[in-house]
Amino acid sequence: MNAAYLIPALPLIGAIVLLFGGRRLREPLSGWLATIMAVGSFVATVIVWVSLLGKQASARSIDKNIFTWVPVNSLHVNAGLQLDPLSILWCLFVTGVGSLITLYSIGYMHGDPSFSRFFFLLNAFVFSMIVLVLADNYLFSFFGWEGVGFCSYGLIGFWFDRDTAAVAAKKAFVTNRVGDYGFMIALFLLFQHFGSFNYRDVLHSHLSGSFATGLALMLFLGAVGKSAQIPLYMWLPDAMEGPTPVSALIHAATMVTAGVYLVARSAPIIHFSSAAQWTISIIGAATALLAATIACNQNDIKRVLAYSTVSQLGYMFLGEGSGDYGAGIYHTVMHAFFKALLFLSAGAVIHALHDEQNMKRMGNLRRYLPITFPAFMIGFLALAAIPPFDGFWSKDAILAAAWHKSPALWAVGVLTAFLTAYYMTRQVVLVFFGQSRWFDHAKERGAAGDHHVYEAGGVPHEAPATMTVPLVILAAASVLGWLLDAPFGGLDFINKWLAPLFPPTVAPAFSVATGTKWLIGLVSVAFALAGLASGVAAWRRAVDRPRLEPAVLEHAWYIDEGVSRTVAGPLTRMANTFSFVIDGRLVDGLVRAVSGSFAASGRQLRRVQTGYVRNYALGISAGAVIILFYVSLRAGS
Amino acid sequence: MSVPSAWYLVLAAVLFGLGATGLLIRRNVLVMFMCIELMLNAVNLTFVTFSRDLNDIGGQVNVFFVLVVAAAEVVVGLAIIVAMFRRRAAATADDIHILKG
Amino acid sequence: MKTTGLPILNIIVFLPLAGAIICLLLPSASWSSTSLRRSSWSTGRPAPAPGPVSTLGPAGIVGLVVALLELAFVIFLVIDYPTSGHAAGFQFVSRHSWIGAFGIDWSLGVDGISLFLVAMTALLFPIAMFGPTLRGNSRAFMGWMLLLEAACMGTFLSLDLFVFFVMFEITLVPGYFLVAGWGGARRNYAAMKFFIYTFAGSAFLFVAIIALVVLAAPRNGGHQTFDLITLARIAGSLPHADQVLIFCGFAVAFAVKIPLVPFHSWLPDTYTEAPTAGSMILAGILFKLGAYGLLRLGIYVVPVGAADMAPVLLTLAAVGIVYGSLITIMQKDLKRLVAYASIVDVAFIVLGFFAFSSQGVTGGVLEMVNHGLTTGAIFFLVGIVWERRGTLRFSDLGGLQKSMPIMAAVFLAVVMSAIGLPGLNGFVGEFLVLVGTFATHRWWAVVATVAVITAAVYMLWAYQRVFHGPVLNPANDAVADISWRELAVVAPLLVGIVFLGVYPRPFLERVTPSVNYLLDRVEQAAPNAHVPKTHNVTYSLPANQDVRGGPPGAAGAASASGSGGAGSGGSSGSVPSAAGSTPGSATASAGGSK
Amino acid sequence: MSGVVLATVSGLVAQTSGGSNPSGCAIGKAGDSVSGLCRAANSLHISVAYSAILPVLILSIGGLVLLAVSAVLPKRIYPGLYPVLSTVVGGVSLVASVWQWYNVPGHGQGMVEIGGQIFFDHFAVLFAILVSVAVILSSIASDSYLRREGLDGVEAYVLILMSGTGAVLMAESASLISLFLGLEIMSIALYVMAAYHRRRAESGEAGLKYFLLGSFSSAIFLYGIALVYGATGSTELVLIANHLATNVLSNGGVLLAGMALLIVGLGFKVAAVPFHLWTPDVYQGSPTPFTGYMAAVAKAAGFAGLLRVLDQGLLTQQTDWRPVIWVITVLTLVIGSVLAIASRDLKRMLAYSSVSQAGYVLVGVQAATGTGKSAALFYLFTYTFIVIGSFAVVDAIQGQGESRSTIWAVRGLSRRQPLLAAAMLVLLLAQAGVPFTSGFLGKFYVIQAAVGQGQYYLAVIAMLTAAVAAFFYLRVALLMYSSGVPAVAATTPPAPEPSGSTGDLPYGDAGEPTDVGVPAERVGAASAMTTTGLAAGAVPSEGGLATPARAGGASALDVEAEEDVFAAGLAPVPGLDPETADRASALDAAAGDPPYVSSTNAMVIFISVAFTIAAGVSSFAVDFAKAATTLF
Repeated sequence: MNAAYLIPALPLIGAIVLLFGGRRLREPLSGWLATIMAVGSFVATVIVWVSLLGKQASARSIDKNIFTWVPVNSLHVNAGLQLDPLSILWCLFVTGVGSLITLYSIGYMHGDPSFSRFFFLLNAFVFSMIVLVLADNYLFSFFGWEGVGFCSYGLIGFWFDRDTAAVAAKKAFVTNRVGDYGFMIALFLLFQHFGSFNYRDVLHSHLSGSFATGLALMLFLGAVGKSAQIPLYMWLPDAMEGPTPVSALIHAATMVTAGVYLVARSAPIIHFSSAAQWTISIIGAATALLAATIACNQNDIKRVLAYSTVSQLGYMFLGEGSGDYGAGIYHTVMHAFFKALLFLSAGAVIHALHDEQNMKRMGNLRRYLPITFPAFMIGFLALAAIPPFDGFWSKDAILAAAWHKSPALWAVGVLTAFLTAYYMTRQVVLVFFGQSRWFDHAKERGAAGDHHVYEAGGVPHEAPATMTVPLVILAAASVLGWLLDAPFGGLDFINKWLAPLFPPTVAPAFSVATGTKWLIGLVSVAFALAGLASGVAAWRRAVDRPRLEPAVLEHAWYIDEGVSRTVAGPLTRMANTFSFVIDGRLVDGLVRAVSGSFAASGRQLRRVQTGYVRNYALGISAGAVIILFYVSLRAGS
Repeated sequence: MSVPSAWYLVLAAVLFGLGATGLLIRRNVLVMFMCIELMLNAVNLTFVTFSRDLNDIGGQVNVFFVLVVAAAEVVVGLAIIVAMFRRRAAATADDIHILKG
Repeated sequence: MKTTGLPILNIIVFLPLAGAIICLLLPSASWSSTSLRRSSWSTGRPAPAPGPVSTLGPAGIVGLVVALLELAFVIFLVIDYPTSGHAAGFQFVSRHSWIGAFGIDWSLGVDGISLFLVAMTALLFPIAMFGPTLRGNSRAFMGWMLLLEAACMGTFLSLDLFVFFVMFEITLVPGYFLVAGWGGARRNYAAMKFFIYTFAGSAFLFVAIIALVVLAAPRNGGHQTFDLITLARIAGSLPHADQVLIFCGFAVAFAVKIPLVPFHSWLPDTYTEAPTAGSMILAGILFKLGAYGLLRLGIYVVPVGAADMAPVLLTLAAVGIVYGSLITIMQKDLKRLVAYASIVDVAFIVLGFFAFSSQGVTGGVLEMVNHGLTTGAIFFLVGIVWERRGTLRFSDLGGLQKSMPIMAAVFLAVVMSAIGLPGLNGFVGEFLVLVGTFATHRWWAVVATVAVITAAVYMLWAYQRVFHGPVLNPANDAVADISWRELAVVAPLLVGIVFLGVYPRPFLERVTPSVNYLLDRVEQAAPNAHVPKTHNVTYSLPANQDVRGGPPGAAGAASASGSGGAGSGGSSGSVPSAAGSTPGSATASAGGSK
Repeated sequence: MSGVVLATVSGLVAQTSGGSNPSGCAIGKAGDSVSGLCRAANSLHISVAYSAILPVLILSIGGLVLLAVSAVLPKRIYPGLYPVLSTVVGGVSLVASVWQWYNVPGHGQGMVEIGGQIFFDHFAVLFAILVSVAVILSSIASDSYLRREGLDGVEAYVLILMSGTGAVLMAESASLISLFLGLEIMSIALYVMAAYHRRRAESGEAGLKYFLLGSFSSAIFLYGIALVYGATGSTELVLIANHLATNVLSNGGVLLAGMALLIVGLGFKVAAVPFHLWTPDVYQGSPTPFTGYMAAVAKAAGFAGLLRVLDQGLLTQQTDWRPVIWVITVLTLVIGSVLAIASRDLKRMLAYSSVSQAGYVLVGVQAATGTGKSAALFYLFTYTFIVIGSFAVVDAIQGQGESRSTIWAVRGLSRRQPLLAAAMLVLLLAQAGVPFTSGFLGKFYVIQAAVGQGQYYLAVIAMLTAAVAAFFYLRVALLMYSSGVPAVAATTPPAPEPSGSTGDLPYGDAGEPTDVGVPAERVGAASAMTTTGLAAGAVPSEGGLATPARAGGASALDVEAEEDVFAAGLAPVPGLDPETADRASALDAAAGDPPYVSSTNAMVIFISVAFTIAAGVSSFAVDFAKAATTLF
């Protein structure tokens, strides 16, 4: 099965070639190279997948050791691959969606001076993501984990000359690092307890409850950072500063699901701790709701989608925390399809309007974007969970699991579903329906010297084929993808596929009565439709509805500002105090005081050297007297 | 009746102290120099006293050495003083303090 | 050993010294010909009417040849270093009586711990000497640099405490003159502070070494000796309190040199003011002298004291990491920021050492090398920015990526190494240190791990303020990108950074046996160190290097079964067992697995 | 003052006292003075072991011969002859000493000769070698100085030889009286040497001060002898030691008082705090080569006496004197260094530094062990070369009339005289105690002695003081190697702007007349000063020069006032010494002409540096010093 090596190797080769030779390859060529490598990786994954399919369910796991990475006595870490159902599943959609988005980017990034840098980072990202999911131990996964973080940093800050992009990139990396703190502590715990990082060693042990809780929560902290959950979600909306394909690939479809992957991978640890399970599901639910509320009132087309991503990731964790890992993963895959579709469509819209992202300045675009519009609509319906599109099925599975866990969690989920439908409707209405508001703005920008817009005649145009082809493919996937794990007719491929990884000992099977299932499905559809209807009702005519757009939501509950004020502010002040008061004045001051005291005492002592003989004689006499006094004490005693 | 040797020693100590004090408080270089001579002679007295006490001739012989040395010191000292004050009117020790600090 | 006959360690120490002397003897034409006052001893900054850039000149050629020859010898040494049999003891030992009256030998040897420090030194010196644009007197510059190289090599290779101290101290002189002669505006202040601060710290080392020797003499049959191995054997029988005090003496000196946090205030001034080459060497190598001393003198010789004081040093290291991070974040000058960041990095080294776990110590050793590569590269790159722009204040910089994209990429790679991105060297070392520390001192590691966050904050913020953002200052608009020459100079460092991150195994394979051996000794001598029994590796020692005091064969201890030269063999300073002692046949497996 | 006569007579007379005083016999028994005299008369026939006093004889006779030769020769015909003769005498003395080294009686254990007055042992011989070397080096070094200053003549060399005689006698003395004689012979010659420069007021002042205070301390010392004599009944060290070892003293107070006064007297000679007050003035005022000689020989002889008295005569009382010496040691170490920091005059700085160096020797002394003694010996021996070499360099820098004497005079020396600067650098580093110099090994040795006695605190204090001291040595080194190019004031360098006016303030090593790269309006004053300085020659007039230099100094201070404590000494302190500061600046500006290094001076410097390095990297000097005391 040497195709396994090709899965990471091809994007790696692509990245290396682009790193050193990208500037020579120039425009379309480097894009095509990256695409070919990504597609090749996808093909290799498919080959591996097929070969796995041919095996017994229990034997579907291949280990490939590449080399010994860090050997220090008992700490022996290999750079090794483990191809099992979970990793291959992830690998499939990572490379698949990744290929499509790379292809799309050729068109989207056209004309950018740093064209090849972009594709280097994309290929590096795909490589890192593959390592993350294919690694056979936690530490090597961490390698990929950080690698995707780095690529994310590079891609968010791709347009480095924008201050906002630079800040967002740094924010993303640092926030992720907070999560990594947890991940690293988890790694230390693993080593201390097991003496190994290998999934094979770690995931088959019996753990005590408290240790499992600690370990699971630390792992989850890592996942929270990477997957933008409360309290570390703030970086994701800002990450929309990156080029739109990046938002689609990294910040919607793949990288942010790494946390979901990690939790799923660690399921055998998590199941020892109900506290951890509750934490995961509650945080998931809370994030889902919070992000959905914020998304209701964003004007930036990508920020809406970003908050929606945060919200949907919350669903996934809700599903996993509720014990139905299959549902969470199902939703992850579905979400990858429709969210990538939505982002790419949004990218097409932005492309068409020459980098206009404010939805209030769009409108009526359905007439101008014949392919993008239906694609976006499909994505919208999938996300809004309108059957029979993708989102409905996976969300339904999660809600069922949540119901099983606790009706309260389910209620939060349903409310979120309502909000989801509402804000997506708002977005669709504002972008594709109503008045054409972009025209005036285009003219303004043209007058303001933005000749690019002016020369284009101000009329939006559909994107080139490299961009639309992926749209079509993803749209198809969003319509039909749900069949991968449909809850009827024995179509639950994903569940069956993953069954060896989540045996009943890890994820106890639960059953929700068929009637209840129907009821849950109907209720969620009802809420989704209600959200859709209210969205149409509210936004069909108006563009600005201040009463529905309270500032508190526009500012995301002021959480970002609050954090800066309560955490960042004092921290900065403290650092300032440390560096300029304590370090500058106290520590260094002490040193200078000591040295200064020598100089000063030297200056004072010089006064003793008066130059007068009698004074010198006095000094000698005084010394003699003192010594005589001392010896007289000794003689007396 | 003989005077106890301790009296001589005390006298010598007092003389020595006087000489030292003189050196400390007088300004005239020659006087200071004489004070040093006074100290040396106080030591001589001490030597002689101890010599008598110990019934040892060595102490008395030492006195001769001290006298010789004192003479040599006088020669050199006066030469230096003369050379120094040949170009100055005043002859106080406080006038010489170019070197200080 | 294959290199019998070739006194390779002596060559490594004396070759640069000879080069330095040759440089000083060269005719001074290379610098007096140019306009006198401006060129010689100039500040090394791009002055308004820039001082003439020195061409290589005869001194430069000598320096280049010597430095490269040195590198070749060191590469030869690394290749020749035995890996089979997991050699743990000192190899290539060379010993000659030096000052017999004091029992001082000229004694050199290399083990897995010092091997890569030597290699890093040999690599970094030519880069520092010929990478940055040199202004001013090239003859003196080359002379000082080569002298410094000789002293650094001597420190790393010495097996005699006197030689160690002498070499350790002599590094100050070239360091001082490099800062004072080629430094920035406040160079005099910085050089003086550097010299006096570390000199004062050495006072304690000096007294502690002498105290150890004097106290050990009666237990060595009245023979005073400075031999490291002999002293290590004897030190265990000293009174407990003495060992602790001696260790404290060592620790203070090395804490100043490293520097650990309350003793660090000489560092930012010195590094900021030093010329680029000076900063590279100071940060890359001179730091390591202290850390290496802490390991070699502190832990190896007086493990009881080290074990007793470990909580203090661990705390200082952990505090240093947090405190250093906080300070670093607020710096307003790129070079100063990098200097402060070094404080954090070296605190990791200390943390790893005093965790007393093989992962921690190995990680610490790796961190030493890492920090040399990374900081060397970063100071070099900072120097390039400085040469181009003449300023390093963040407020003056920004948006440089536009005009120097390749530079930005290289810089980012190095920054990521400093942050500890897996796949680059920084991560492996940092991770090993932390995982090793966590195994024995959990809460210190928990605190220290904060650095993974803060390092990202300050490094990326710095990177952002230099390379990202719009170009606000027109001077940043047309800055020449990194040249091919500079790229070629920094390339070896980048290769090292990537190689050690991706495939550290060759490194770890050579270091681990020595570390195991060291820890085995700590475990034997100082039960209070609580060395975790995680190492289960065989290693072998050359004969006469067994330093454990206990009877041979006690409790699974390794003892040279040849045993003829075991124990007191290497002590009194007569003519020794010459270069390249035979590897002891004994192997030992210490401890069980967990 | 014939050495022969003195030595012989002292031998005779001491024999009388020694012969009359077997331990304890005097007390109570009525030996009358007549019999004492008779025995004295008899002992006129005792044999004098001339081999024991060979260096003394050679040096003193050599001095007399020199005088005689000069009387015979027409005046000023062969001025170059005297230094040669003096060197030859020193060389003969050296050879004799070396011969002595291999012929120490008593199987190398040493012996008391000439009626209990003279020790003939390795310790004494080592000092004889030391003094001979110092005589040779100083004779060579004095030549160019004396000719330059128009002082050449035979007297200087006679004085050198005579004081050398006294110094050797001190080291050889086995009784307090011969110690006193040696001290006086040495001192009286040194008083004259200090005052030797007739035309310099400073020289006369130095001579007078040295004389008054030296006599004062001699008197104190003598009183100490008298008291010890009274307490123990003898002045011979061996007898004193025996007496103290075998008897319980009835009058311990007298002995202790005598001991205290002896310490004072010898402390004065070695310039230990608080008896050091004369040192800076005398060192500064004396002719420079003589200063070097003084610092080497007087100090060494003083320590020889101290070691003889404390470690041989009063070793049994070490519990009494060690605390005293301990305190003196610490004071000497610290105060010497601290004062040197504040000092701006080269010679004065070196004087304070010699105070501080004496502290290290005291560390060895107070250890009161064999190691301590050999450490002290080693330190003194190596310091002899260092200090004579240093003052030889200073002499070269100072030039005519010792006019360039502040530390700023060395600025840019590395450019004008690279070899001289390198030599000075080595000597400075040796004094700072940097490895691979003899200074380092010396410190190493004394610290070892202290640690061997468990004196950890003292050891740490001593080494920390070395760090403090490193400052002023390095300051000079820095000035030598600074270019005179003003660095910029801003904490970061300015952008490369064409005009270059950004903050080119003199800084740090400033107080310097700025030359290149400074805006013209600022250069104006300085260059005016430069020309004036050149025109005015060595001694600038006051008015024209004061202002610009002070301005430069002040601006430098503004910059550094805030934090540059470490660099503080590099700028002149305003108000303290404006005269010297101004003069220094002006002279530095005028220092286009490199200092003239005469070939004789160069020889001395070379020997000093070579020895300093050789003794630092090899073991011969250590073995030498160790032999001198292990056989003690």
